[in-house]
Amino acid sequence: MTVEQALARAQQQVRQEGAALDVAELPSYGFSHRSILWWATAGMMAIEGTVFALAVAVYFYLRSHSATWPMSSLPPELRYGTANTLILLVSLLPNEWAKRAAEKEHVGHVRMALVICMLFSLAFLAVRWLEFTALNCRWDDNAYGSIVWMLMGLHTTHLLTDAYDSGVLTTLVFTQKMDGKRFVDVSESAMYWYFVVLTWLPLYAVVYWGPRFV
Amino acid sequence: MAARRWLARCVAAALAAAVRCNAGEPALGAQSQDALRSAGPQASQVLDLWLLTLGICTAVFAAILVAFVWALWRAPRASAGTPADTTGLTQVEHRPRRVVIVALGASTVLLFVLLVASVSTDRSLAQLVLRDAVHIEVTAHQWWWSARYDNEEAAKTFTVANELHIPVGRPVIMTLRSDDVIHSLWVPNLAGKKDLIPGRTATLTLRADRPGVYRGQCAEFCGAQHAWMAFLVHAEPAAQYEAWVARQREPAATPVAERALRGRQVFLQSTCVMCHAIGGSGAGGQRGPDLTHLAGRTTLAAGALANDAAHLAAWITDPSAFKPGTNMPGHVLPPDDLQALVAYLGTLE
Amino acid sequence: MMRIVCLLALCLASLTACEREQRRYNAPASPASPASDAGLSRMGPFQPGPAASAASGASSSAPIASAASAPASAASTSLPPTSANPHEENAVAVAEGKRVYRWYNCNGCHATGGGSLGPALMDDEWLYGHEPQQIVATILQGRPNGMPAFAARIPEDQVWKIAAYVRSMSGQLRSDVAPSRSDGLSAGPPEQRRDKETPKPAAPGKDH
Amino acid sequence: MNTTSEVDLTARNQVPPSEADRQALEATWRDPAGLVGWFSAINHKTIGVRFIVTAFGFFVAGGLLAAVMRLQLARPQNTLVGPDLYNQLFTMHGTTMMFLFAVPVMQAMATYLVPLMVGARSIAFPRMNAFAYWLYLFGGLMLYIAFALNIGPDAGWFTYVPLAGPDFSPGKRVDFWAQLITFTEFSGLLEAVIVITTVFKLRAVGMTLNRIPLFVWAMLVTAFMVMFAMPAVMLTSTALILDRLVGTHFFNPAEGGDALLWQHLFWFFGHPEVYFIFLPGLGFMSAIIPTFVRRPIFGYSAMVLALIATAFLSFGLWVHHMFATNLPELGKGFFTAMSLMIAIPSAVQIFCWIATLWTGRIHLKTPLLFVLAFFFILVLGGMTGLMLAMVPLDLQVHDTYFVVAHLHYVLIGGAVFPLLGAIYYWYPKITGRLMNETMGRWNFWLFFIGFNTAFFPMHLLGMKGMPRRVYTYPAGMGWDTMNLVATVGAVTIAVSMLLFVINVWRSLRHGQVAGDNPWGAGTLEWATSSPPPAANFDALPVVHGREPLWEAAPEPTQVRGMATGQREVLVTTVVDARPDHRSVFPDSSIWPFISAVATTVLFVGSIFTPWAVVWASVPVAIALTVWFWPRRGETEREMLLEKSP
Repeated sequence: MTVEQALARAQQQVRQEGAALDVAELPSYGFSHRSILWWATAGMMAIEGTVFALAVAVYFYLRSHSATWPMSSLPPELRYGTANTLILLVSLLPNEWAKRAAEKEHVGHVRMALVICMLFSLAFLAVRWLEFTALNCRWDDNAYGSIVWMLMGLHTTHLLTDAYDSGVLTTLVFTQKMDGKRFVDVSESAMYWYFVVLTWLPLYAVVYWGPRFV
Repeated sequence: MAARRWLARCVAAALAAAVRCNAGEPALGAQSQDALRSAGPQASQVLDLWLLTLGICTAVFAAILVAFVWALWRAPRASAGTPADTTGLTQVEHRPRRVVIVALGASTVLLFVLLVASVSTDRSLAQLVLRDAVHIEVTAHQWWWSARYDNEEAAKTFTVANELHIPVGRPVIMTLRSDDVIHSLWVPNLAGKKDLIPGRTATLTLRADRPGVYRGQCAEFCGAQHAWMAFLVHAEPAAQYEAWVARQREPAATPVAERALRGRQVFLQSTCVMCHAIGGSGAGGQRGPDLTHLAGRTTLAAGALANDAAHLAAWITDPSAFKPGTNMPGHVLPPDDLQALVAYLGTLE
Repeated sequence: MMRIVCLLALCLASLTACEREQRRYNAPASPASPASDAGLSRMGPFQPGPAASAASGASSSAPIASAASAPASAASTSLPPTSANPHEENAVAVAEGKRVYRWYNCNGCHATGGGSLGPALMDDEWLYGHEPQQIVATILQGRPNGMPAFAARIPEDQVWKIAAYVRSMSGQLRSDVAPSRSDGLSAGPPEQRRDKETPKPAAPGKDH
Repeated sequence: MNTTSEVDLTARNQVPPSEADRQALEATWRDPAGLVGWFSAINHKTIGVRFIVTAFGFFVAGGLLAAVMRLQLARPQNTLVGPDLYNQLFTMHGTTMMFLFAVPVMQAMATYLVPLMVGARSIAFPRMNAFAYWLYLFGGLMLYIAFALNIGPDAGWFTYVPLAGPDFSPGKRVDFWAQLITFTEFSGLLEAVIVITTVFKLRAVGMTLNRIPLFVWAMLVTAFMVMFAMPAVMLTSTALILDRLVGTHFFNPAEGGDALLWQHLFWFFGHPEVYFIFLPGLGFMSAIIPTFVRRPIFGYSAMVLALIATAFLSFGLWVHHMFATNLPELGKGFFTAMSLMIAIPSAVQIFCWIATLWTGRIHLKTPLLFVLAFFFILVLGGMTGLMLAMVPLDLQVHDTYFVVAHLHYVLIGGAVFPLLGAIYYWYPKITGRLMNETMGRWNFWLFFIGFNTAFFPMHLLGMKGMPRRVYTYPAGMGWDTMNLVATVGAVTIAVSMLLFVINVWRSLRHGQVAGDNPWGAGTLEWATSSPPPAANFDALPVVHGREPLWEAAPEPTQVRGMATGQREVLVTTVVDARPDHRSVFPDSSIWPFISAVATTVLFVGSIFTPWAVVWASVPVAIALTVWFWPRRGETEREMLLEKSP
């Protein structure tokens, strides 16, 4: 059932009796933009998206002030970064599965999907560590190093928080009774995961290909 | 244009009155630091623009206040109990709507006038004629100014500190750099300000048409002594200026008086030479103001003190007493050494 | 109630003041110097009030004097090598040390601590001792093989500040006092991020 | 809230609400008692009041700092305070007023008022709201404790590098400033999300977008501005603290950094900030004027569009703070045009208010007085703003006392006067008692006269060459008299503020009892009792117009069937506010407070070592986890009311 259908149905569940509007029959939760949690997540995404955008702007601002770029080192090595990009993209599949299972309120699938997502997060955190070893610059070498480390640091923070947050959620769905609210949580956290992965793509392009082309 | 001039003149009159009625006219004699007393084309064009803007804004402001007060005065009084008139929710109020739209149109037009005035002034500021300009490289330091007068012949360049001399009627091109933090060079009587930013170079062009001593001051907060980072611009007739330039190009003369000679010794053997230079004496420190022609200046310590023996002695002994936080350390010299040193510095015309 | 607790915290806090942050704007000039008196007596119309100097001098010269005289005595009478340098607690003083280290061209020989003509200052080797007043003595009196004596050239208070900075180069100072990176070419990790070297005297006969 | 057996967890409210409903709702939504309870409070009214009081506390502190500065400048070459203290004073003053008063106090008012004005039981995410408050409080306390320890920031509230960089600001003063930014921005961003969600999803049934009170519109627009402006300053203050702490080179020209990068990022936030102080002020105007003119606002839609236009344009004029930094000609032209253009939406609102006054019947009380001062002060400030927008003029008056005058006319005229009006206006709703009218008028006239005495001469001071941020100035520059006058004005302001505090304090006990709707206003917050019950409304209202209390309402008038034994709220659709679903909100909890403490440890620790970010994130993670972990029986309790879509 789509959000629109659900909304339409909700309207029929409200009855007017004289001065009173009876809402007792309304559902006690809703998915997607019906739930207030969706709006919080969207707000956070807007804020963090702005941070990423500004950080990228800073990258190119500094680049425009420098004759050579990277200033005194080789560009970051491609292999780990590229590998991680692929891992993140593939992780969208179990993520999407978790989202749909949650909206179908299918506990078993939700649990399985979340476990797989956890495995993926372990994987990309490990590879991210390797990425840092292959950046070919230190943050205190020069402005180039500083901004590269800042971009990577920003995104890694999101990976960490998101991994931790889905870890907590996974333990929840295994240990706690699953009510509708919990399914909404799963679906929202899946939406946030999309954000974390999709913001990586421009960052990957900037950090790894910025010093090579453009 | 004519209208603008006329308007400018009326507002100028009004403003002049305002200026009179506030007490405490500058007691600095010739010195003045005042955007309302332009002494050159740059400043005076800005002043015209300001008077025009002031005129328009005052008119609009007055109009709004009148409408507002009138509205208050004519509207009937009510109380919390008065039933609210909600017709506005159901039907369009044509008359007020028309008035608002007209007022809005008028404001938009006036804003456009201001935009045009601003841009045109900006253009004419940029079009100052720069033929046979004086080139000065100004460098800002915490908390003083150094200036190098350029010349094709390296031998003819010279450096001064905290006091510039410029010829009346000749354009000046200042190349602006900073040695540490961001400063801003501002001589209100002559031109608007320009920031001196580390890692960047800026230029400021101006011309003085009236002779006089114009005070300038750092306008960007730059640390402990931001308040005492002033400098003087002496605008003087060509002949006088050339004479000054000739003097500046000379190295400092070795004094004849025995006491001054002793002072010279004190200077060269003490810590002074670590920071200060005196042309011809061998002292070449670059961290503090160049003292080659110190005695020719009217102020000490970037406009903080009058340049006389007493203040010089006091300054050398305990600069922090006058400019807390200054980079110049204090030197407690034996009294006669100090007096000798002051005497020597006094000879550096 | 919450607010009361915090107020108490504030009051307690205000009793202590942070030595690291002290800006000591009064030079070690003796207030009773004839020159400054002369200055005080004849002031023109637009000087910053001599009252200022008198007042501030009077109010805050006492602690300053002590702070300044401590190093002075330490230098003249050779105290045991444990004598401390009060500037090593004060970030502003160390920063000034770093500035004049550059201004007086110490980096001409010692570079930014790596050393070139002169020995390195950021390592654990100390030819003439790592104690503050040993370093001060080195600067004031000079050392064989090229280290000039600066006794007449650099005011003693600044020498003590330079000494404090020199020790920060090998991580001898607290990291919240030691300087951070300067606005210049990068010279490796900033002083406040360096690991503390444990000073050892140089191998006998070893020289630069 | 303790859920013992006698509470009927499935009971639903009736229309008209019965006494039983009232008691059940009160028991359900009340904040717990006792010391732990005090720290566990999450009701938006409790948090809102604490928020407002704290913000005014910082306002007084910042004002006292300003008073000391004015005394120092009262006469030339004064020696009351030296440069070191003076620089800390003006930095603390600016930082306090911008980050600890002006922005938070508006969000604080929203925290209290918005749910009442949109007819909701609670604000969205009440625990996050409490968390945001504690963060803000701890950030402010950190700054003032640092100041008391002589670690007060001294590089200006704008903290330009390189002066604020590692090379020229040794010690930790600037780091405390940078972390204060992290605190307040974090709190501000959370509040923005909370306000947006509340306005979009928790409005009363029938309150379509074109029926939202203008103050709520103003706060909504402000929240969106905060969301897109504050990240800039968070990013750049992080870059600053990294430069200072781990030696990055963002602002070091020698290694490819740039000093102007700071100014671009700071003002990309800093200019919108001026407007998210100013827009709520406009909201107060539009809330108070109709009530005292006894008619709805004229040109509602134009007002809303003007708010949105202002927000939009405010992102396009940050560079007019940087005209003196040698910009390309084209840039200057563009930013001048933008800066002049933003006057148009403000003009729209001013004209609409005048039209409202013109066609209304006036009930002249203190709140209206404060609001009307806007027409003198803010408009004058706007005019000087036009002058600053014009590059050639700006180059003369930039960084002089002219700018000091301008910004105080704009911020005090545009925000503080309306804010004080708002306090006089909503005080009876918050406390149940009216503030003293006579004292109010004294308060107003002293403030009005004192303000103009203090700040008008500064225009002339600037033109006559006096730069900002100087701890003293030479005699005989023609500045002495005007500075003295300004100081006298400042003292007058202090007196009027003292009156205000006394009035607030006395009226708590001796004020005349207000009743639900003392001013005969038309918006929802006046439909409930004063002070409002813990659940805001005994039965949620159904809205049929823009001024629900003024218009004759057809049926249905109220909502039936909301649970009274659990914290259930009605979620409605975004655009036309049709009922969508019921959602159970969390109980009071002390964990937001504990999480805020843990976060504070992290932020303050990271001033001294970057590793604090690692080890201190453990307690933060634990606290947040416990915060969100469902309590025993909580899920079961909620499932009693569960109904799938």
